[in-house]
Amino acid sequence: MTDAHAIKPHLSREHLLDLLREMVRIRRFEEKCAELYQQEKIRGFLHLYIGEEAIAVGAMRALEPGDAVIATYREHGHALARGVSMDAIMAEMYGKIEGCSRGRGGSMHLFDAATRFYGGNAIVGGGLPLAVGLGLAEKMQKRSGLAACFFGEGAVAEGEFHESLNLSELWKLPVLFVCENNLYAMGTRLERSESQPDIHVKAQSYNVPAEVVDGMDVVAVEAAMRKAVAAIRSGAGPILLECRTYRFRAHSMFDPQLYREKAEVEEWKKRDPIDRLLSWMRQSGALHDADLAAIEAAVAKEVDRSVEFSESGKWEKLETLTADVYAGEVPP
Amino acid sequence: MTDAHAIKPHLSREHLLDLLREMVRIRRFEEKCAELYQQEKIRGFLHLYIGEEAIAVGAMRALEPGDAVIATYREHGHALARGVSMDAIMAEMYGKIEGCSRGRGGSMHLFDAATRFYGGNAIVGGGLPLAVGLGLAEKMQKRSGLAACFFGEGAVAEGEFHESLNLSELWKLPVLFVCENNLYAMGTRLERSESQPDIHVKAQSYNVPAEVVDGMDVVAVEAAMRKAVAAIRSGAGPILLECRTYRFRAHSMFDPQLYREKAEVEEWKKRDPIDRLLSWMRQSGALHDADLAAIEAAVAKEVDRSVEFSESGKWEKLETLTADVYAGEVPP
Amino acid sequence: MTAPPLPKQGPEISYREAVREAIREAILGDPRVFLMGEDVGRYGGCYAVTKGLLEEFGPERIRDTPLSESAFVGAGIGAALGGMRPIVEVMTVNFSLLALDQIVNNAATLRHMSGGQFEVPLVIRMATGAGRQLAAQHSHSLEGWYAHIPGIKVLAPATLEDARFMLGAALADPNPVLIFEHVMLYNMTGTLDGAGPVDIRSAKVRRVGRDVTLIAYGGTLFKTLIAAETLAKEGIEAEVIDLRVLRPLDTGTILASVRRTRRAVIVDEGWRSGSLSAEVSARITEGAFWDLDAPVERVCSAEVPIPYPRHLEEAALPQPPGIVAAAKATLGR
Amino acid sequence: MTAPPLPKQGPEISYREAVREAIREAILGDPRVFLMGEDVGRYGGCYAVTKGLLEEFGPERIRDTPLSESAFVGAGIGAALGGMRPIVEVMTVNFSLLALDQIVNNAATLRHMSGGQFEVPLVIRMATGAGRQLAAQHSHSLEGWYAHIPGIKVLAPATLEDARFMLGAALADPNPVLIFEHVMLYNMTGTLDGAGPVDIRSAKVRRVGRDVTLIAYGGTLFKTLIAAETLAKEGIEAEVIDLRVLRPLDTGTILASVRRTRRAVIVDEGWRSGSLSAEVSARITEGAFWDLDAPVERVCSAEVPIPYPRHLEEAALPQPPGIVAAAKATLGR
Ligand SMILES: Cc1ncc(C[n+]2csc(CCOP(=O)(O)OP(=O)(O)O)c2C)c(N)n1
Ligand SMILES: Cc1ncc(C[n+]2csc(CCOP(=O)(O)OP(=O)(O)O)c2C)c(N)n1
Ligand SMILES: [Mg+2]
Ligand SMILES: [Mg+2]
Repeated sequence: MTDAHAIKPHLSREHLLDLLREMVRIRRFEEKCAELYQQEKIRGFLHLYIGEEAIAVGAMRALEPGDAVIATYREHGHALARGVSMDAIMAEMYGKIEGCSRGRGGSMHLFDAATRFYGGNAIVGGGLPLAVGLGLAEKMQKRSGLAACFFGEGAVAEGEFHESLNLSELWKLPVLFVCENNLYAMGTRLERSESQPDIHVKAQSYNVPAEVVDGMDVVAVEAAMRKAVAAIRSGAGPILLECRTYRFRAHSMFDPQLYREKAEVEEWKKRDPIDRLLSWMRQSGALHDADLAAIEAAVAKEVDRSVEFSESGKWEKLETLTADVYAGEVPP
Repeated sequence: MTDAHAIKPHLSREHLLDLLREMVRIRRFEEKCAELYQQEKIRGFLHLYIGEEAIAVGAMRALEPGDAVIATYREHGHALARGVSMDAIMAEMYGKIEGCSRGRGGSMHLFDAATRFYGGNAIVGGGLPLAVGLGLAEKMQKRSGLAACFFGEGAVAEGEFHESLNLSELWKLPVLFVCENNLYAMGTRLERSESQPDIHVKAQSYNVPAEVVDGMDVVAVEAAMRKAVAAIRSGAGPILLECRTYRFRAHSMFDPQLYREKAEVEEWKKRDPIDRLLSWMRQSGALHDADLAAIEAAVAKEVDRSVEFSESGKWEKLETLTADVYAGEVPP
Repeated sequence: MTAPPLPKQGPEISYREAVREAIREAILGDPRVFLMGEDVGRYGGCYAVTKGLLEEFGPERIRDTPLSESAFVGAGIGAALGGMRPIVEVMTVNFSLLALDQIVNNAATLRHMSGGQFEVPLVIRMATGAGRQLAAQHSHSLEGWYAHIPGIKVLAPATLEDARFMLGAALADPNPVLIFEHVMLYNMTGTLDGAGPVDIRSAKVRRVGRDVTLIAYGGTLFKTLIAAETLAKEGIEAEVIDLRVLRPLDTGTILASVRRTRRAVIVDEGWRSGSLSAEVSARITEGAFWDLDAPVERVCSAEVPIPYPRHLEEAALPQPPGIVAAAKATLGR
Repeated sequence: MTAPPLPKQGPEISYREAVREAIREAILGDPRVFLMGEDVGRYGGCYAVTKGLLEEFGPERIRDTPLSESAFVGAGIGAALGGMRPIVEVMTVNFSLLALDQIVNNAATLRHMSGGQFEVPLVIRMATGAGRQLAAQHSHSLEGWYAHIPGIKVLAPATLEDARFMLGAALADPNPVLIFEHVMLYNMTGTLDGAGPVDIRSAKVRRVGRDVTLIAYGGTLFKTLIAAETLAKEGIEAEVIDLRVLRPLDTGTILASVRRTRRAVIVDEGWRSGSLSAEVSARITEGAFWDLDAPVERVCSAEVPIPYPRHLEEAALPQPPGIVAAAKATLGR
């Protein structure tokens, strides 16, 4: 595991507050989403990231605007941390045209060209080849960007993981593979999906450097990411980061969680990444008395505003049902 | 590399002669096939195994009749060594109903139920999942058989390799994965297809034991196979053997071999598995003066007979074109 | 959604439970049968179909697989070759693309290509279809593609009876059989009184009528029956055919009906161009051209990756009003 | 095989060379264009299409990939998203099944699903079809499947001119475009005098006739032209349409011809059930039913994994005599 205190990023008070704020934004946003799901404002599948926020937040802070980001169906946190506006994300969850994907994608398909956020992919493992290609485009166009690709440990069993790591190392492409190992793929625990459960070990099969990170420690994640990003930008080729984490909520809103013990969930909740950062900031004096309340208040306002924004958003007209299937008019 | 002389199998004179005979059978059979291809008696794709005979021969000697075998489109040697009759194989190359697949498959699709020879698969990597399933069937039915699966090093880049090794180890299935690493996948050299060119290293990703074998040394292959087979039968789960070899001929009959130097081919020919066994037998006194000539004469006769057999074979009638697409009569 | 054609007696059972019972019966009845797929065990199945089966049958017979569609579908083929009778669950048709090579190039070819020496007595079940607002990557209806492949059979149970009994027939069949369960049917309830073993050869007339033949399957059957009721109120008696078996297609039942009604509408949730509806239309033209009083109509999905919002998803899929309109068009009304 | 409709002047060029020239022109003309695929470089391409290109353009522009269809097709999609104009070669359609998820779920959906923010200006080329005695796993004609997918365009160059110029049009198109090159066409030769840029919208009449419309594409076009000559000798003047573009289908050109000839035969190397021929047949029924004097006929492949022996392979595929017979059947002869 990376020692967060060894390779500390800029641990200014502002920076820590920023990390805290981002994690709180994701947490409160998703709590609101769960509520709105009960109210049937949000439909389809809804996969919450609660418990795993440190990864997206730590990771995005290490990226530049020119980098490309690819995530999965559990990507609200990534989109928020990357800078997609909460309004546009919430409107997307509502399916309104003000949404970041014009309402067509919903929770699993957030997209945003301005921040180079390439989704939002609902096929497990489906994003990895795209990331290889985005990295290839950076390299061939001699740009300094990289492609950061987030995926669960369940995706590691798919052939796409194997093919993508090999291809990206063969061509020394600027791709950062971030495995969010939350121990479960739906109801399947890591040991039942991987005969070698140490994900990072698999990088050896491709000569790809790899590291394990405590995914509940946002500072550790950011530090590991900065190191990896620097190496990739210097031309080292792809890197795999395995972030060990846990999802506090069900897989999706349909999951009765028969496959794990409540006690295990409670145990992991003790390592809540927000609490952890808070207590560390308190200890080190970086947190002032009013800070948390101020953040919570601002976030609550932002969340409320995003709901209002979405409520007053518009539905796409039926006439444009098939718009954008192609560029230009193409009859079926 | 396995030291052949450390774990020698029954190295009786009879046994060595048997190994020699099998390799010569494959060599002469395929030389005849190349000739028949020029004469347009054989059509489609024809992939010769010449140079790699030690692997199939060494491997099959370590298997039992109850084991299942899966190979690729480069499988004449495997079928012959497994005990499929040369007549039936040659008739298959001709496309006659006396062929081991009733003439429907040709060179790439040899099948034989009697010897549990499951093909003959023309999709690179396509046989690996089948082998996992055949191993599963052995285990679930509490039989003592295993599934031996042959594939090229090119197949290692396919997702099927990754998924199959993981699944078979997770379920501790009796599957022997034999990688025939002949350095090229068509015109693509190993270093351009694998970022980690040591194939056996990849087995670590799955906690699968692996070994490298000199695939030009039939005795070494047999020894390594026997060891692996014994371990698998004792319930150890799958094993990967990487056999280092070289194909002396073109990839198929259409290949001008622009991608490799003649000198490299000549270098490898010095390690011809037949010559190697011969000289070792000579040195150790296991080869009597008349042995080779006797074998060559018998093989020549067998090859000639297989050609006659095939020439006089029959074409499938057009009326049965769609027979066996389904069991029973099924309209389209 | 409820199942109109089934008599309302005996205990209520859902489509989901009917499939589960079918799996239980199969496992109890044949030691070679086992189930494998993603999250069929501990999770209880993505659509809760297999809930409780792991507890009842244990991990040998109910096998959770890793996310490796190609390997575990291929392993199902291999296990069938090796003497087992696997039921492979691919969570949804959307993910089956990852296993398509194994199905097309191995399952479908091995019997013929081996000269009849080998067989692949395998059943693959998968959920299909849209309607749950799951958007573009989770709403495919690709069973028509599978119906294109010689060597496999393709079933689409649209009733509780078929959900309950097609699996048994599929396992008894020595050919590889694919079963497509439409996601919107799992909650459908009704009773199974008098229901029993079914064939996997024939299409069935689910409603008798004389004015126009409506042909549907899977998730569109009940929409089509609803449309038929609407038509009846306007004095149009539609005959409704449930294809049930998508490969081989029971052309005889289709043609017999169309020759009587002289009009046909095909309802298919696949995207219109190149969907199974096209094959049915072509066969009607080939077999009953001289009996037709109007061109064959099709009601299919709009040619768009299925969008997330409910109103757009509904607009993209076949709906009763569209079926009614198409039926009327064949009657010049 | 030679290409009858092209004037025999200027230097002879093969279909293979025409495709190669198209690739060269594209790479020379746009720094964003590159080619990747299995053995396109050092080997020179499985069908020798790309021979010499690595030497000319170097390994940045001509990229040999490992055997990883899903990853390198997906990488093509990603590279297109990232601003490149990739030409991805999948060696043959048989192997494209391994990459189908990437094509269906990413290439085809991203523009729509992202609300029009992203586009995938990608070209995927692959060889298709049977005729070389390569047996069941190497003889598929699955372009009809691809023509089912909204969001992609599908081309089938059947002439030297289209082989030479469709690629340029495909690269200029901001949508993902798939190009299917039939394996039996690569050796076809002729001249390109007067040939120039082509559209990728329209079907083309390759032979004018008044008695029956024969509709073909790719590998069946020249068989169909041969059949038309035979028919001419018997006094039947067949019009031959080359679909060229399989998605979107140019229904207008088809219907205009059929309305004149009142009879249609579709020739498609796909297995009959569920092939593209069914869609064309359904559209003719929908658009020209009242003009038809006979049911639409189809000449397709037999529903069997293509067998290895020449006589069985020939029997399994559409051939001129079958086309002639079908055409006559529409004329009651
Ligand atoms: C190819 C594919 N197979 C199956 C599914 C269904 N599915 C959705 S999420 C999921 C679990 C993925 O687990 P993991 O990769 O660990 O990510 P996590 O959900 O834990 O973040 C499964 C099986 C899918 N979406 N895609
Ligand atoms: C999935 C797939 N992709 C591509 C091909 C075309 N192809 C046939 S053999 C071959 C090379 C395979 O190399 P390797 O696995 O090393 O086996 P070898 O031929 O060297 O024995 C290729 C690319 C194929 N048959 N299947
Ligand atoms: Mg997980
Ligand atoms: Mg090789």
